Amino acid sequence: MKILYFAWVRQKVGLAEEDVAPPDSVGDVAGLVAWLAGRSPGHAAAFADPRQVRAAVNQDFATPDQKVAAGDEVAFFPPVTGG
Amino acid sequence: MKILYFAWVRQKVGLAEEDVAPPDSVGDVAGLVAWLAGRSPGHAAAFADPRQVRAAVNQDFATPDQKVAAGDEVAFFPPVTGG
Amino acid sequence: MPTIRVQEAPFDLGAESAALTAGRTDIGGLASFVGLCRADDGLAALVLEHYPGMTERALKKIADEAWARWPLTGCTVIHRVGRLVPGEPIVLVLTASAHRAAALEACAFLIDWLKTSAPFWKREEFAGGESRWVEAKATDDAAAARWAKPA
Amino acid sequence: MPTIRVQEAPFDLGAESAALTAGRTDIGGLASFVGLCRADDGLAALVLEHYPGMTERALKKIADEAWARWPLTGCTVIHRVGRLVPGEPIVLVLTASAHRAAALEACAFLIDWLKTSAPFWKREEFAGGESRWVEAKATDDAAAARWAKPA
Repeated sequence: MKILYFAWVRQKVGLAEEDVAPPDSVGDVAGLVAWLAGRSPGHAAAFADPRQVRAAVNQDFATPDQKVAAGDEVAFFPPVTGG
Repeated sequence: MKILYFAWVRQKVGLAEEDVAPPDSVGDVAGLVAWLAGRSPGHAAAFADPRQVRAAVNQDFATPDQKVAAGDEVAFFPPVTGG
Repeated sequence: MPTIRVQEAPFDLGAESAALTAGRTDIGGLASFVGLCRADDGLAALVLEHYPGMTERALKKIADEAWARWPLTGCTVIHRVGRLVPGEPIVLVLTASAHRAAALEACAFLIDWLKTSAPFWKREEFAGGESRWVEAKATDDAAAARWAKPA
Repeated sequence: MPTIRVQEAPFDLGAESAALTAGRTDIGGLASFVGLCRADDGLAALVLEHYPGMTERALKKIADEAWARWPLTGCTVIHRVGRLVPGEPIVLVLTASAHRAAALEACAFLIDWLKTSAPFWKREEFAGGESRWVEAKATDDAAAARWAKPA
């Protein structure tokens, strides 16, 4: 599973992207967040308040209950500020 | 008093402008319209339905009860269609 | 202060936008509207007539009202007159502001209001030689009326 | 079909407008919005980050929705990324239609929706070397929400 980070989520994690293989117990975005938060102090800081972090699965905005599986591209980022 | 005509009002009257000296009994736009309508068949045709004609006195939109006097510039035209 | 022009010559949207923003760093949004001549029903040309003097006064009055109602940093209104063929631009409204809502609203206000309150008259010329004056539209009055301030 | 671009290079409002209208006689109104970088509070630069792939998809989805909701004859959305200094243009929305209301409404819809639904993130750099990520605004959510269709 390919994970991408953007903006301050990227800065806190310290990585723009990484390939991960979460255990089978990780089945949705919320579960993935909890699992990623345990990978490093940077990850923990990025996901300290999950309400501040938005997600996309395979380049579509996703809610915490969205299913994730091996092969997916999952991105985490702050609320968008374009325009 | 200087009278200006625009668009189809001008075409029906057959003049773009004229100088007129209405009698003292003509005191407002409505009175002026009634008096002008008697000047020629073209004037009569232009003012046949006064509701179709708009007026301006000294370059400000005017209502039928607007006062007019010697020295004023009075214009008659259809509802505007700019933009 | 708004810029108002009534002219036969075409206008250049890019140049007019650049003129409003050149050297400035306080503009967050620039909205524009360009009205163009359509070739509806075999239209060959539009001939636009105006009331020299009053037309410029009316445009200035409308632009001054937009300037007073929204916090604009720039406003340009250019309206062409004379004979225009399909595809040619007729009118330009350009508004700049620190924030996008003010620029967008003032731009919509100006074009709606121009349609009903600026002394211009359009005559349509058709390929067959026929010609007719465009009639004012009730929908334009309604569009302008939505900007009336509550009493 | 809408034209979507995400690029570092500046864009040219005049050229993009000309591209939408060239050779056409069915366009009555062309509306545009340009968002620019303001020098608020000693801002030295905005750095815009995006999500390559998803950002283009999101822009296309928003533009396709505008295309479906209004009878547009042309629609261009260009959003810049990278480092922009105050006074530089950030985003362009351009909409063309036979009638002005459709062009104006679609343009406002697109810029409101871009603010809340397109994956871009802005970091502000200040003269003193300080830097901070721009936070999303509740007012932007409200502006986008007014375009939600009734259920």
